[in-house]
Amino acid sequence: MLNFLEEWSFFGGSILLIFIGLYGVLSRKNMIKILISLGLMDTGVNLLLVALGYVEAANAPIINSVNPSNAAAFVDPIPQALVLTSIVIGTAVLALGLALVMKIYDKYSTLNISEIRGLKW
Amino acid sequence: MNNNFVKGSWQEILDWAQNKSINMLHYCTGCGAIELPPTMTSRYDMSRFGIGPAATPRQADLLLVTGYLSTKTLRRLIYTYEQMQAPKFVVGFGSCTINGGMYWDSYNTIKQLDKYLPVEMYIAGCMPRPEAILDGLLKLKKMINNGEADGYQRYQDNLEFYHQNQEAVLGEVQRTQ
Amino acid sequence: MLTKYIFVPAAAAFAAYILNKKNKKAGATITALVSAYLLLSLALIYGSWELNQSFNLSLMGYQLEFLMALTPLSWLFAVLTSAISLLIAVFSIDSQADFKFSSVFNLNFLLVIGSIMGVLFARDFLTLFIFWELMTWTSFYLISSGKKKMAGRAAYRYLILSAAAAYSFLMAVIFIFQQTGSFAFEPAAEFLLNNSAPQSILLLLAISLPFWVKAGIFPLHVWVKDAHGNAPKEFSPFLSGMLLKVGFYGLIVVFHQLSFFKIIENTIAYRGLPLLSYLFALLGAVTIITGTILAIRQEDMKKLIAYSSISQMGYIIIGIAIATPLGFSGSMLHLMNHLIFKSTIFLALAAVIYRTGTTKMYEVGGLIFRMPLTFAAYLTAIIALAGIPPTNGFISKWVIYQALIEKGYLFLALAAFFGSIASFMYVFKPLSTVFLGQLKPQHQEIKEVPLLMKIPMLILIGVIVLFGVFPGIQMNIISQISGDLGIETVNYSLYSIQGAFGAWNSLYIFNVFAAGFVIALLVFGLAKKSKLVGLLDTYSSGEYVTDAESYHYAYQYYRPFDRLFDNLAAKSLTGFYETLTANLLKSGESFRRIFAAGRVQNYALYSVLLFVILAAVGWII
Amino acid sequence: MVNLTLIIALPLLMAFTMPIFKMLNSKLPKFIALLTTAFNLIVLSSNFTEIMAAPLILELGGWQAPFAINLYVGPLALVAAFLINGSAFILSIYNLSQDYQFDDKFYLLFLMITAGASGMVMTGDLFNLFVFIEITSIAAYSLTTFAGGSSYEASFKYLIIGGVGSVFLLLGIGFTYSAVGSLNLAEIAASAGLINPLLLQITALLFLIGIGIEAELFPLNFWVPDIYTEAPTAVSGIMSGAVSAAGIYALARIFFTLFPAQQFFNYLLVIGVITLIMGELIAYQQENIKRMLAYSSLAQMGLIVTVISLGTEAAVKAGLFQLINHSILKVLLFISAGVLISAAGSKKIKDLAGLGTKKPTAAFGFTIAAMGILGVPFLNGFISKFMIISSSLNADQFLITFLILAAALIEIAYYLKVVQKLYFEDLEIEVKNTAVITVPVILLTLLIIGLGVYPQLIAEPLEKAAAEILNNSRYIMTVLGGI
Amino acid sequence: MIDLIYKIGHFLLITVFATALGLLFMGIARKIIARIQKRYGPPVYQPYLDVLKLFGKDAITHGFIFDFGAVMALGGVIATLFFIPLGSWQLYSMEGTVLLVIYLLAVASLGMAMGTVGSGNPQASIGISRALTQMLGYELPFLVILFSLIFRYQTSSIWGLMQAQAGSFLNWNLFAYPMMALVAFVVLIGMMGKKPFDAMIAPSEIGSGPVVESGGKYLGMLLLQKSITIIIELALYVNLFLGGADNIFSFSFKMLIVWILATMFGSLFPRFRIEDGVKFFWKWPLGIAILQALYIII
Repeated sequence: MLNFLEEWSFFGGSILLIFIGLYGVLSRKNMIKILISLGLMDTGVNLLLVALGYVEAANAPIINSVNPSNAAAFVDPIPQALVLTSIVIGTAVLALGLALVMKIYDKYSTLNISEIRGLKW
Repeated sequence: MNNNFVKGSWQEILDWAQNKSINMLHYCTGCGAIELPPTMTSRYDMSRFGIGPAATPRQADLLLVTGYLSTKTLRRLIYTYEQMQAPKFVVGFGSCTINGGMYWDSYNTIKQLDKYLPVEMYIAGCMPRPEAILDGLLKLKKMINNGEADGYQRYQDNLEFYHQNQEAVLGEVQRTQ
Repeated sequence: MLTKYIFVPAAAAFAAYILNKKNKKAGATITALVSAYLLLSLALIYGSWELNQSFNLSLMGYQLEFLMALTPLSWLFAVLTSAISLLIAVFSIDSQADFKFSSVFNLNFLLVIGSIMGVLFARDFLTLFIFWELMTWTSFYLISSGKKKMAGRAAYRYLILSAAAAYSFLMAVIFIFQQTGSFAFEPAAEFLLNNSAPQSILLLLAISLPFWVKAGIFPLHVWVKDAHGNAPKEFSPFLSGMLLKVGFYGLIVVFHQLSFFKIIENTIAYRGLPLLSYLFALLGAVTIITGTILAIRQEDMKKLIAYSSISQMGYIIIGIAIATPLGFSGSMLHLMNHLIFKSTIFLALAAVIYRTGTTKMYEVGGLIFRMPLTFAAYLTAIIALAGIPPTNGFISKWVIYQALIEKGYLFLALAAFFGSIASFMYVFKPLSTVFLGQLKPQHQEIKEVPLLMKIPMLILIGVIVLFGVFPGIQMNIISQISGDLGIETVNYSLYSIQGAFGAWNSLYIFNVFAAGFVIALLVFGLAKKSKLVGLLDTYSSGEYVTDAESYHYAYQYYRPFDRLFDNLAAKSLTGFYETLTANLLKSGESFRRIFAAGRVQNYALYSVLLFVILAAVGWII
Repeated sequence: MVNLTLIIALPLLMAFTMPIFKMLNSKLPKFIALLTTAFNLIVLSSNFTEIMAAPLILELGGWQAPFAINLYVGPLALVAAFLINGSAFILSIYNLSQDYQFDDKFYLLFLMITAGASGMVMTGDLFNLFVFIEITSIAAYSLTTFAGGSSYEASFKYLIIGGVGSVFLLLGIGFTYSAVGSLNLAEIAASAGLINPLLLQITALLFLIGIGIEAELFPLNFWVPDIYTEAPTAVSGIMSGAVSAAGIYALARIFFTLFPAQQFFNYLLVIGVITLIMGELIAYQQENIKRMLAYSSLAQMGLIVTVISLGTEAAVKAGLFQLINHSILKVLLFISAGVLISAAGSKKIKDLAGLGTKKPTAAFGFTIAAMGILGVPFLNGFISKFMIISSSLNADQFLITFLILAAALIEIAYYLKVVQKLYFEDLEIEVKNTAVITVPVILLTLLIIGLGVYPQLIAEPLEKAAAEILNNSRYIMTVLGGI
Repeated sequence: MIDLIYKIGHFLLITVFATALGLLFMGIARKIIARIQKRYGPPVYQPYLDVLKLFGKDAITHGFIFDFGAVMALGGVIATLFFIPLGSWQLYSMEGTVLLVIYLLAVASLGMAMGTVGSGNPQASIGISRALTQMLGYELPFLVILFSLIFRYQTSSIWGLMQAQAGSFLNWNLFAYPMMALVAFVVLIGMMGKKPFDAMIAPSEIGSGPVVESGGKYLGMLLLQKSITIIIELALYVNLFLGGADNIFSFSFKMLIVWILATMFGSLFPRFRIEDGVKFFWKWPLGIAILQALYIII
C-alpha cells in the first residue's frame, strides 16, 4: 500500500505541477506571472523525468568512496542526465523571457499581456 | 452668274420646272406665319400648285418673310438667305416688310426689307389671308416662268450695296466662307 | 525542325529587349524581321504534313516524351499568327515612340509569338500546357503594360481566369496520363472513346475549359472587354485577332482530334444534333447577343471593338458546334476574315490614338479631313465586319447562314441575324463619331500617320478586297484542314462557293456593283458643279455655330436603343464574379480575426486544445 | 571524407569565439560567418557520393550504438542539411552587404541557429533532437529582437508558445523513455510493439504538438507571422528557409520511423490542408509584404505536410522537392522584399509601387521567385507542382488535389498584386539607397532556372531520401547493426 | 461580247424604267394622301418636276465624303436592282440572291448614311442613328420570314421562290401563309420609311433628318435612290408573296396595289418614337414570324 502511494505521489505530484503551470500560463494577465508559471511547468516535467528513473531502494548514481562502481543498486542515471540539460535550457529560456519583458515594459509601460496588442494582424 | 453661259432654251425649261415645284421656307418671323397652315391644308391646298414646305434652307427655293423684322431676326434671316441655293426668291408679307407698318417708329425694327434682301414680291394686307397668299404665289410662279424673278441675280450683282446696308444696321455680319 | 519556330522568337525576344534599351525602334524592327522569317519558312514547308519531331525525357521517375507535328490546321494558324505579327510589328516601329514600356513590350510580344507556335505544333498535352501557360503569362505582362490602373486590373482578372482553367486542364490531363501512361493526343483519344461516356465528357470539358476562356465565349467573356480596352494600342490587334483564335484552335482539337463529337454521338439529340453541341451553339448565340448589345453602349472605341470581337466569336463557335461541312468551313472562313478586318480596325484606331492620344469617341471627330488613309482602312474594315457584299466578311457570314438554314436551327439563325444587322449600328458609331462630324479645333493640324504605319493598313485593305472577290484562295487551305479532320469539304471555285441553296459568285457581284457605281457617277457628273462649303456652315436654324465641340453628336449615340437594355447591362456578369471572390476572401478575413487575434495566451490554449481534441478523436476510433 | 560532426561543432566553436574576432576587427565577424557556412557546404559535398551509397552512422563519445548518442546521416538528412547550410551561406553573403550595423552577437546567434538546425536534421537520438530544437528556438527568440520596435513582443510570444511546446516534447520523451528504456530512435522504433496502444497514442500526440510548433502546423503556427514580419530580413530568411525545413524533417523522421500508424497520417493530412487553406486566404488580405510572405510560407509548409502525409513514395518525393524549392524561393523572396522595404521605407505593399525601375535587381528577384512559386513553366515551381498533383491524383485524393489547386490559385492572386504594383504603377515616394544584393539574387535565380529546366540534378538523391524515410526497418537495421 | 452589250442595254433600260415607275408611285402616293385629307394635292407627275428642278439648282458640298456618300447610295441601289426579277425580266438567275439583296440594300443605306453624316450636321447624325436603330427593328422579323421561306422551298433565289408559287393564284404565299404576308407588309412599311415609322426623317424634330444638308443635285440623287428603293422593296414583296408575274404590266399593277395599300395604311398613324418602333417590331411582327417559322420547320 505504502509503495503504491509512494509510487504515485511522485508521478501525480509532477503531473499536478505541470497542470498548475499550464493553468498559470493560460490565465494570468501579468507577464512575469506567466514566466513564473512557465518555470513551474519546466520543474514539473523535470520532476516527472527523475521520477521515471526511480528504482526501489537504490541510491543516487554517484560513484564515490561510499558506493564503488560495482555496487548493484543504482537509480537509472540517464533521466537525471536529461534533467540536467533541461534545467539548463529552462533557465536560459526564463532569463531571455525576463529580458524581453523588460524591453516590452519600456515600450508599453504595462505588464498586462492583453494590452500588448501591437501585432493585431 | 451661271445664267448667261447656259443656252436660253435650257434655262426656260428650268424656269418652267422651278415654277412648277417651289419649296417654301416660311421663316415665321412675324404674325403672318399663322396664315400659312390654312393655305397648305385642305381648304386652300397650296400643294396642288406644286408649292410645299421645306425643312431647311438648303432644300428651299422661296423665303417667306411673314411680318415685322427686328434687327436680331434680320441677322438670322440674312444667314438663312445666304444658305439657300441659287434660284431663290423672297416674298414679303404685309406692310411691315414694305415700310415698317405699324412699327414704323419703333427703334428696333427693320423698316424697309428691300434694302437688305432682294424682294420679288410683296403681298399686301396686315397679314394677308390665304386667298391673297395663293394669288400672290401664283403671280410669282408666272414671274418665275417667264424669267422675271431674278432677285438672287440682283443680290449677286450689287452685293456691295446690300452688304453696306446690312452692316449699317447690324454692325459686323458673319459671312459664310 | 519545328522547335526552331519556338526558339528563334524566344532568342530574338531577349535580343530585342537589350537593343531596344538603346534605340526605341530596334525592338519592333527585330520583331518584324523575325515574323517575316517565320512567315517565309512556314510558306516553304506548306504541304509536308508528315514533318514531326519528338524528344523524351525521364523526369523524376516519369517517362515523358514531347511530340511536335505539323498539321494543316496548325499550319494555317501559324501563318496567320506570323502574318499578323509582321503587320503589327511594322506598324509599331513608329507608334511606340512615346511608349514607356516598349522594350518590355517587344520582349513579351516575341515570347507570345514563340509560345503560340509551341501551342500550335504541340501534339501532346504536356507541351500544350507548358506553352499555353507561357502564352498566358507573357500576354499577362503585355496587357498590364497598357493604360495605368485599369490595364493592371484587366490583366489580373485575365490571368486568374485562365490560371483556374489551366489548372482544370492539368488535373484532367494528369488523370488521363495515369490511365494511358502517356500525354499524346492519340492514346488519349482512344482511351476517351472506349471509356464510359459521362466520365470522358467530363474530362474533355475540363480539358476544353482554358480554350473556352481564351475564346471568350459567353459565361467566360468577362475578361475580353477590359483586356482589349486597356492593352497597349499595338497589342490589341494581336490580342483580339490572334489570341482569341488560339482558343478556337484548342476547341477544334478537342472536338475533332480528341473525337469529342464521336463520343457525344449517341447522347440524346435535338433535331439531329447531339444536345451538348447544340448547347455550345446556343452559348455562341448568347455570346453574339450579349456582345452586340454591350458593344452598342460603349463610349471607348477599343472597348466597343472588343465587344464586337466577342460577338463575332459567337459566329465561329456556332459554325464549329453544328459540325456540318458548311458550318465548319463557314466558321474557318469567318475566323480568318475576322482576324483580317478586326486587326485593320484596331490598327486604324491605334493610328487615331497615336495621333490624338485619347480612346474616348466623343473627344475626337471629323478626322477624315486630317487622316484620309486611316479613314479608308477603317471604312473597308467595317464594311467587311458588317458583312456587306463585295468584302470577305459577307462571304463567311453567308456560308454560316446557309449552314444554319440548311439544318433549320431557328434560334441560332435569329441570333446570327441579330448580330449581323446590329453590327451595322456599332460599326457605324465609331465611323461617324471619330472620322465624320465636326473636326475639333485642337485636332486641326493633325498629320496622317507616318509611312511605316500606313503600309500594314494598305496591305490589309488589299487583302480584304482580294479575299472578298476571290474566296477560293482561303477555301483550298480550309478543304485541306477539313479533309485532315475527317469532315467532307464544300465544293468551290476560285470566286464562288457552293452553299446549301445556291452558289455564291463574288466576281460577278463585284462587276455589277462597279457598274451601278459608274452609272451613279455619271448622274453626279452631269449636274452642276457644287460649291465647297466649310463644316461649320451648316443649317442650325439661323444660329451662328462657333465652337465645333458642342456641334458634334457623339456622346451616347444610340441612347434610345440603349434605354431598352439598361437593366440587362446593369447586372453584368463581372459583378457576379467580383462578389464571388470578394466574400470568399472575406471568409479568410473572419477566419483570421477568430484565430490570429494577437493574444499569445489564445495561441497556447489552441495547442492544448489540439492535444485534447486529437486525443478524444483517437480514443473514440 | 571529413567527419560530419564538424558541421555542428565548427559553427558552435566559431560562434562562441566571435567576441574575440570582433576585438581584432569589427568587420571580421561577417566574414567568419560566411567562411564557416562555406566550410559546412564543402564538408557536406565531400561526403555526398559516399552517403548516397549507404547512410553514415557516427557515434559520439565512442560508445556502441544503442547507448551512445549517434548521428544518423542518410540521404534525406544530407539533402536537408545541404538546404540549411546553403540558405545560411546565401544569407550570410546577403549580410555582407547589409547596411544596418550588426555586431558580433548577431553572427554568434546566426551560427548557433545554423548549427542547431543542422543538428536537428542529423541527430539519431530523441533527447539530442530536443536539445537541438531548444538551441534553434532560443537562437530564434534572441535573433528576432535585433530589429527593435515591436520585435520584442513578437519574440516574447514565440517564447511562450515555444516554452509550452518544449514542455510537451519533454513529456513525450519522458513517456517514450519510460516505455522503451532507451532514447535512440532506432531502438524505440524496433521495440515500438511493446508500448501499450493508449500510451503510444498519447506520446504521438505530444510529439505532434512539440514538433508541430517548429514545423508551423495550423493551431501552433500563430507565432510565424509576427516573427517573420518583425525580425530582420536575414533572420526571417533563415527561419523560413532552414529552420522550418528542419522542423518538417523532424516531424517526418518522428512520424515515419516511430509512429508509422495510418491514423496519425490522417491527422497530419487534415491539419496540413487546414494550414494551407488558412494560410493562403489570410495572406491575400495582407497589406504588409513581409506578413504576406510569412503567411505564404506557412501555407507552403501546410502543403508540404499534406503531400508527405499521403504516404506514397511519389508523394514524399514531391513533398521534398517542394520543400527544397520553397526554401530557395522563400530566401530569394525575403532578400528582395527586404531590399524593397528598405528602399521604400515602409512595409506596406501600396508604398512599393513603381520600384521596378528604381530597384531592378530586387524587383527582378521578387518577380522570378513569385513566378517560381506560382508554377510558371521552365521554373522549379512548375515541376514540383506537377509532381504534387500527379502524386495526389494517383493516391486518388480528388478533394485534396482540388483544394491544393484552389490554394495555388489564391496564391497567384496575391503574388500578382505585388508584382503588378512593382512594375506597372508609377513611383510616388523617393527611393532611399539600399544594399547591393546582385550576388545572392543571381545565385538563387540560376538555381531556380537550373532546377526548373533540368530537375535531374537532384532526382537521384530525392529518390533515395524518399525510399529511406519510408521504410523504417532499414533504418533500424543500419543503426543497430542487427543486435 | 454581244451578250454583254445586250446585258448592259437591258440593265440601263431597267434602271430608267424603275426610276420612272418609282417617281410615278411617289406622285400617286402624294395624291392619295391629299385625297384622304380632302384636298387636291399636287399633280401625279410632280416628283418628275421636283427632280428636274433639283438638278437645275446649285448645290453645296462638305467635302469628298459628302459626294462619295451620295454616289455610293445611288450606285448601291442600282446594283441591287440588277438582282430583282421584275416580272419577266430576269437578268441574274444565280442562287442566293435573297440574302444578297438584303445586304446590298444595306450598302445603299450605309452610303447615304456616310455621306449625310459627313456633312457635320448633328441633326444628320441623329437621323442616321434613328434610321439604323429602326433598321434593326424591322430587319429581324423580315429575316425570320426569309428563313422560313428558304427552308420551306429549299431555295434561296428569288426566281426560285417565285417559280414555287406558279400555278393558280391560290398557292401564292399570300394565301399559303397569310400571317407571314401580313408581317411582311408591316415590315415593308417600316423598310420604306413610310408614315408611322418615319422618325428618322421627322421634319419637325430633326429638320428632315439625314438629308438636312443636301440640296440641289444631292437631294435629287437621294430622291432617285428613294424611288428605286421603293420599287425594289415592292418588287421583293410581290415576288415573295404575290407570286411575281409573267409580264411587266401585271407585275407593276400588283406593285401599285400594294403601294396604295401601304400609303393608306401609313397615312392613318402618328409617328412612332424610335425605341417604341423597335419594341413594336420585336413584339408582334417578330412573334408571329417566329410562330410561322416554327410551324414550317416542325
